[in-house]
Amino acid sequence: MSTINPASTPNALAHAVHGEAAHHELSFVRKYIFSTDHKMIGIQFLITTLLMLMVGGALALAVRWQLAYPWKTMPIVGELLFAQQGGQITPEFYTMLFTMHATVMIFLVVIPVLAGAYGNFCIPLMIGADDMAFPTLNMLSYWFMWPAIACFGTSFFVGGGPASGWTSYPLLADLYEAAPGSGWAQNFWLLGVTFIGFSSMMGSINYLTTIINMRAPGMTLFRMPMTIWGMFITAILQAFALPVLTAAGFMQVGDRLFGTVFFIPSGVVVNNAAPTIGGGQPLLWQHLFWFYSHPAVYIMLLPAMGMVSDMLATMCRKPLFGYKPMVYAMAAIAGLGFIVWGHHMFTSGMNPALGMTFMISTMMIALPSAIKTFNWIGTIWGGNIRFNTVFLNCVAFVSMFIVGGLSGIFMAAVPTDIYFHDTYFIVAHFHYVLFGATLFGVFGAIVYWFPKMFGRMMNEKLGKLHFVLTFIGFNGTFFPMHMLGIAGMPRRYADPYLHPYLEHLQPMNLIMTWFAILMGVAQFVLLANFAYSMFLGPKCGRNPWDANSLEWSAPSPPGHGNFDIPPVIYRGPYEFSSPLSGDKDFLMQTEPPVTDNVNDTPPEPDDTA
Amino acid sequence: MRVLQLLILTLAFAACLPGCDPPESTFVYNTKTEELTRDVGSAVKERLDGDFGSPKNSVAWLRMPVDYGTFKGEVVEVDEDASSAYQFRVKFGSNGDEETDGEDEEDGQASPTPGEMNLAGLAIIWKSGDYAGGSQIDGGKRDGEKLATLQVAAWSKDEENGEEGLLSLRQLMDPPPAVGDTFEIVGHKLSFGRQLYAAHCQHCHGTSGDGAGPTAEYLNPRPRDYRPGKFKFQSTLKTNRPTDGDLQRIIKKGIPGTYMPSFLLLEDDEMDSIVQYVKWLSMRGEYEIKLVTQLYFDYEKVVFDEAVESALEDGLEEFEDGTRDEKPTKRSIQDELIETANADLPDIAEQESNVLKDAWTKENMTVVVPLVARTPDTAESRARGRVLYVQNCAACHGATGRGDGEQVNAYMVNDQTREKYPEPGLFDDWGQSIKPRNLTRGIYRGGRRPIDLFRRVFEGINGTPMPPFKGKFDNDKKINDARTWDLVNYIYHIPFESRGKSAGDSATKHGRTAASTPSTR
Amino acid sequence: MKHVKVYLPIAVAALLLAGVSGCGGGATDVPTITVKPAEEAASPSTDVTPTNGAKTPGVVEPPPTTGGFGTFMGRVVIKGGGVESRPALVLKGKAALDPAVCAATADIPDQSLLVSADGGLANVFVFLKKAPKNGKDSLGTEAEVLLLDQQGCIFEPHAMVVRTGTPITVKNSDSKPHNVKTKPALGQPYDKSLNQNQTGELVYDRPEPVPVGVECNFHTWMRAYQLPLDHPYGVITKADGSFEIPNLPVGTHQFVIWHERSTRSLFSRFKVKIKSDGDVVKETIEVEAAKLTDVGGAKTKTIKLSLNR
Amino acid sequence: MRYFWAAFFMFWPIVAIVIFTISPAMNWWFPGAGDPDSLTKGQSMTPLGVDIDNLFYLILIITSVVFVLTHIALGYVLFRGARDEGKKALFSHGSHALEVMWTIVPTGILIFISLYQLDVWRKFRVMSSFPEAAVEAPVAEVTARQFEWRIRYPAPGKKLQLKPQPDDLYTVNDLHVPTNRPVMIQLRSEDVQHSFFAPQLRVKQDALPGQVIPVWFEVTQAGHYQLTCAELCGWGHYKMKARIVAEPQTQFGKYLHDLRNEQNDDGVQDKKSGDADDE
Repeated sequence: MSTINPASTPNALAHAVHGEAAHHELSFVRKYIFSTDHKMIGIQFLITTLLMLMVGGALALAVRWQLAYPWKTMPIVGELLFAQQGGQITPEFYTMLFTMHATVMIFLVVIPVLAGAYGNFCIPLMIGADDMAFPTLNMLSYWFMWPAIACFGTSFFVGGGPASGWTSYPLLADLYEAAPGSGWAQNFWLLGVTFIGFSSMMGSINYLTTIINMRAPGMTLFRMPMTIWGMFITAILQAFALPVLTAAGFMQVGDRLFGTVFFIPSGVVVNNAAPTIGGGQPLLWQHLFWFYSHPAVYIMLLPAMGMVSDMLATMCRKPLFGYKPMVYAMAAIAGLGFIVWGHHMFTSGMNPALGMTFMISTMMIALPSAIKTFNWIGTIWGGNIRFNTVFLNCVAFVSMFIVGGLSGIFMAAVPTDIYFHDTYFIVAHFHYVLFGATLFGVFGAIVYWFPKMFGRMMNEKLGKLHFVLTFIGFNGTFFPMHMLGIAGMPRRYADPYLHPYLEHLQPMNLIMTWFAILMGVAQFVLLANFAYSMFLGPKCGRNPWDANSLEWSAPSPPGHGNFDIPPVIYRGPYEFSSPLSGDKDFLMQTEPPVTDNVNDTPPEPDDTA
Repeated sequence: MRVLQLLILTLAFAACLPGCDPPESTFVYNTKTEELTRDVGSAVKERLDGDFGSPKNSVAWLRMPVDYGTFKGEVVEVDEDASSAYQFRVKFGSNGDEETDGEDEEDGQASPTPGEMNLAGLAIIWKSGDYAGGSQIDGGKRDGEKLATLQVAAWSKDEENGEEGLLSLRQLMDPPPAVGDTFEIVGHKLSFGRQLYAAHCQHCHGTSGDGAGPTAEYLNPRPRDYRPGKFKFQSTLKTNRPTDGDLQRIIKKGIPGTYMPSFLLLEDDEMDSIVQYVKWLSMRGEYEIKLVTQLYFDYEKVVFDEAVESALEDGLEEFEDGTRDEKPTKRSIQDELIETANADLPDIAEQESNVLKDAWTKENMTVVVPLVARTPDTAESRARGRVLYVQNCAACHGATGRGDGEQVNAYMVNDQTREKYPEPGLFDDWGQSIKPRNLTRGIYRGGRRPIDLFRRVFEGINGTPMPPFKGKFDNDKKINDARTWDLVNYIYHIPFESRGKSAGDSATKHGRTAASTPSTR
Repeated sequence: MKHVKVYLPIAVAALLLAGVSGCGGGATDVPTITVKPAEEAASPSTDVTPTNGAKTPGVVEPPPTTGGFGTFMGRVVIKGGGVESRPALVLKGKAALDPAVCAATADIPDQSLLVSADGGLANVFVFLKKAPKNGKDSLGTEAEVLLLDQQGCIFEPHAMVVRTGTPITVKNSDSKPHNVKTKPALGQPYDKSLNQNQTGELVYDRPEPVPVGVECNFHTWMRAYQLPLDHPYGVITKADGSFEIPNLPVGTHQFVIWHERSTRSLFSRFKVKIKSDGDVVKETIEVEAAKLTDVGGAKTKTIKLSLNR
Repeated sequence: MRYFWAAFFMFWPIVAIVIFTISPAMNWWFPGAGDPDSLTKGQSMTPLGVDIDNLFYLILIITSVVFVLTHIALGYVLFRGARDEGKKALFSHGSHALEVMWTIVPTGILIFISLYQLDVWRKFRVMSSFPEAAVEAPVAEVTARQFEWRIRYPAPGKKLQLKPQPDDLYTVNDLHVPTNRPVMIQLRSEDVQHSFFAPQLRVKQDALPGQVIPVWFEVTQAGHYQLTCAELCGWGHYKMKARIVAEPQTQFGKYLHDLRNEQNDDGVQDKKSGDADDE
């Protein structure tokens, strides 16, 4: 267990000083349910997304089961739903499974856990604000997630469930007859995406306003921790990309319900329905969808990058290597992220000249990613590392991000993408980025900010156990997917072994499935640790990690209004092991300058050595 | 903490429990079987299970003309030391008086060998030796009465020695068979067919072939229900069953315009096994329907209850008259009536299974072959065909072939309820709404060869309102066939005819045709 | 931190793994096969040896040795008077198809319910399901020509009892094509398209438990009923509802009384007792009007046409 | 324990590299012609596919080097960090020189990869650079539908028309093409979006409803190749199993001829007398 900083002020004192917070006690409902406190909303987001993670994971396991034992009895699900078939699931059920797996994981886990949970919790604390700019809007952004969950949940039970993949490509998603049974389920799905869109939009407006306007004195832009930069850029991305998806969603709803033909060409006959009368273009959806969904990939990554930068610096007791290049790289990723959506459509039949343009821009996006990676390694270099759960998860993030990034180059190169498009290679790639990188970052962040959330530490041994099991399970599940991709196994096949050239891959899939089950089981460790530590973990002081950033100067957990002493910022967040810090190896942002050293004036923003 | 621990442990166990007892796939019984009074219904089910079994434990009823797949072999070595044997060395392929020198003999004389095939679960019948004659070994005892239920547990082929290898059985044979005893291993096609059916067909066509699998409700048209023994597209007479070749053709080519996909790339043995399994399922379904039809009239729940009431009254009268010894009770009357049903059932089963056997026997199928070759596709021929079309086909398929004839506005009578359907249009024997084919799209579900179209016209389409036109165009059979060819020529031409005209007249009438150029199937 | 907590999740993980692997795992779906011989062994599983006669068609019954023969005659009438007459199937000149031939001069009446002025119900099938013991086989085989004509888009006659193996000549007397289609529950179906004056031959190969519907696929309203029997004890009622079944051997008989407008038979076991030779049993069979209108009502299955929209 | 964790992170890239190295031997590699044990395993059967493979190997080498180097670097800093327990960490905010270096080098590599591959892309997709012979006479029209590939050939000796002709020949799930010459197919979709994916030929192109998309390839070796669908098209997506049969021109001609005879089968004429054409 890390040392508890003796310098931190005890909680009791904090309450006494910060009298405002104590002056009215809120009812249970106002405090824990319809709370407008950003911390409570963050915790609500976190717990909700962790539960959704289990749901999404269960769906993934069902998918994996089918790939390991095609058309064999599927435990629990198959037995309950398809008893007469001997527990054998059906292909359309499989389609629903992977569609909902992606939907839950993307819309209900990764995006909300980053922007929702940690964005909410960290932003005011790390920039020295007492709450978000619009607390009620903030509450709404959480509560708009529930209609979305309800819609997605309903779509399971309407007809055969949504069955067009999370990408919902027309015409499969557009015509009722094309994906028979998905009918109202697809409508509910679109509605759910719209609700999530509202939720994200509210969050992003709030974050932008808060970060721009509510920074504490001395918190210049270049003194903000990387987490805040990540959230800031993510919020910009969301604000600009989301309307496109929402619009596209409405267009699809229009096609489905109100007889518009945005995506429907003429004369298409599906399931013996009357030929369509149209004039629309299915590719339009892909353009609109990926115009959002490619930036969405960075929405799902940038905050994690920021958080990992902070955690790595703290655990290595070392300033972040190249703070400004990191910020610029992030901005570059976001900027380029808007002009690369076409790389999802190389084989879709769009103009080949566009393919070349998108290919070059996509290649270029590898550059800032590379810079970030090198900087993280540079950060660890020469550090005095604390090998705790947080650090391990962060290194896993870096390592997995390297794999995910490098495999992306294969897809960025159009000719190889011709082959790899929609094979398991891409599945491996985005799981390495979204799970390997983002979720390991999130697992680290859970442990890192847990003391600030609940005033207690998480169990270190359980944390390491969870990390090791997840890491092994993760790589065992997803690394072989590269091989599957090279062998040409297409995505979304309920039974790939029907094809002779894939028959020999079944044993491999079987092993992967068991790794996936291991990984699924490992998450129970996390839940157990979380639940246990929330109530019974050892109590901690204000700054258990000896970190620099602002939130650690607030009580754990912070009371209403966050800071008992209004913070003033004198330097950047990464002044670890500074020669000026004396015995300690950290120098908090709020700590006033040591006056007898002329060099320790409030630092210049320029900190590249 | 203890509570949490216990909770997690309990949850973990709960999660494991359903996994331990995987459900068996089962056949669904006909709704009419379920409508029988309970005892009779269960007697029928028992009969059915005895004759056909379940998907997991199938019965190869040798009476049915299904090729269940047979491997012949003989015992070459038995471990002398063992007083009993589960396993012994056998040799396949050289059985009885047959020579197996040529593998490529296709006349069925060469006995097939299992190779590396998994023989687990197949039945073994002894053809010579102590165990011959359909006797069965049950728990080490010989029982001359029952039929063989001995099953193979495993078969491992010797690497070096051709078709020799170790055969293990699930049951104990005591005493072990003698060297030189010959046997047959029966049912590999049934077993393989079942596995393939489960993977490829079951989710649409249903475990029992009732066309009501979980996917079925989303499909238009609905998947075929094999149970009545009716198949739409066959080369044989309408009243006949389809040949194996017909079923194969449908599986290979798929049915254009429907969700039945083409399974062209199935291996030959896979195809054969699936066809045999589908036939077997169809026989099981028809057998059930026929059994129930014979009993339904008297033993349907409502009818049966009424019958019991009236029989009770009569019985009481008789008792008062003195012609009956005991005072009848409702229970005893019920038992009496059910006893009659049970007494009848074996005979009905015997009769129906024989009818079924005859129906599916290849010799009883007549393939439709035109008497004259196809008339050259000339304008004159098409003009003659057009005349026939207008007279005979336009009522349903419409004057321009769009499937919009007057018939689609007429009401049909439901055969089951003898009442009009609530909606206009045509319905098939399965009670589903169907439309006359739109001939302008160039999609021919039963195949696009001239012979396919000829057969559709000549024999009609089984189970649908498409009637046979054989002998209708002329009393002279040859002339009739020639006229049929004229009609076929015209039908081929319909897609191009409608396109040739200015799109205006028909397009405005039907709204959506501008783009529906005959799409490529 | 107590060490025991660390082992808890490990135990859970191990349990879960063990649980799932032990059960679902490689569960194979390979069925077991049992062989049932083509001919059942000497004693089949049931110990009842079938003794009932007249099971298979064509079995000639021994001539009557005892008793004698009686007659069952009577009328089928509607209880409490008539029912409202059915509207015409096709109004004059309003036929959906071939109006020049069908209903050209008059409406096509609905023949499914024909009630005479005094309540007699026509076209009711009165028959024995199985031939009685000691019955006469010769009856009904007098050389009557059975003809099913199609005239003015109506089947004529509307109802008919026929012996198995006896051919019925089907004929089209109209100038438009017709076809004759049967879908018997047990026997071979029949389907033939006919031009004007073409004929065909319809033969039933098996007796049926209920009358078989005959239809024409061109004119969906056309319908007739035919009951194939392998014995002579079945008649249809005449226009006034009367019928007569002679030559019933002495004993108790259970008649089926069936009408097309009732989903089930009107009586499935109508008992008639012939006490001695020459006995004439006269019955007036009353049928509730309600029974004749219940057809279809609740049992009609609605076919869902569209999928979701 | 600190060293254990450092080693832990070094262990898995070694495993990864080992898996990648043994993959070709284990058949976890590109599908080739014929059975997996044949000499041609893993090789593309089209010249363009060979280009794609070469590009793949080039990128694989570059990324492997980067992967190995970054992980060695990661391992190095971890071990150093593990060793330096208790000491104060290095106080450094970064290095300009390093930043510039690791910006410029990857830029160069990435631009090289981008430009290097443009040619392959041009050959595959840009209509104007399609081989003329292929463009002039498309072999067949392939129409994807739920869930099969329907194929339309022109009658022997005729050219494929955009609209169906009365003498066109039809098959399903069985595309025959001549070897050793570029062939072009017209790709269509009847209902939803599908994707024409021939893994051994390294060809993939989405079929869009309402569009006709030309695809060309040249098969150098006769044989049977897989054809699958790579774009989710509904519940039966995985069922779209078809094959491409490449055969020498003469055999291909014979195939079309046989197909025409089968297509014109009227059940009467002897099928073997192949010249009895009605048309």
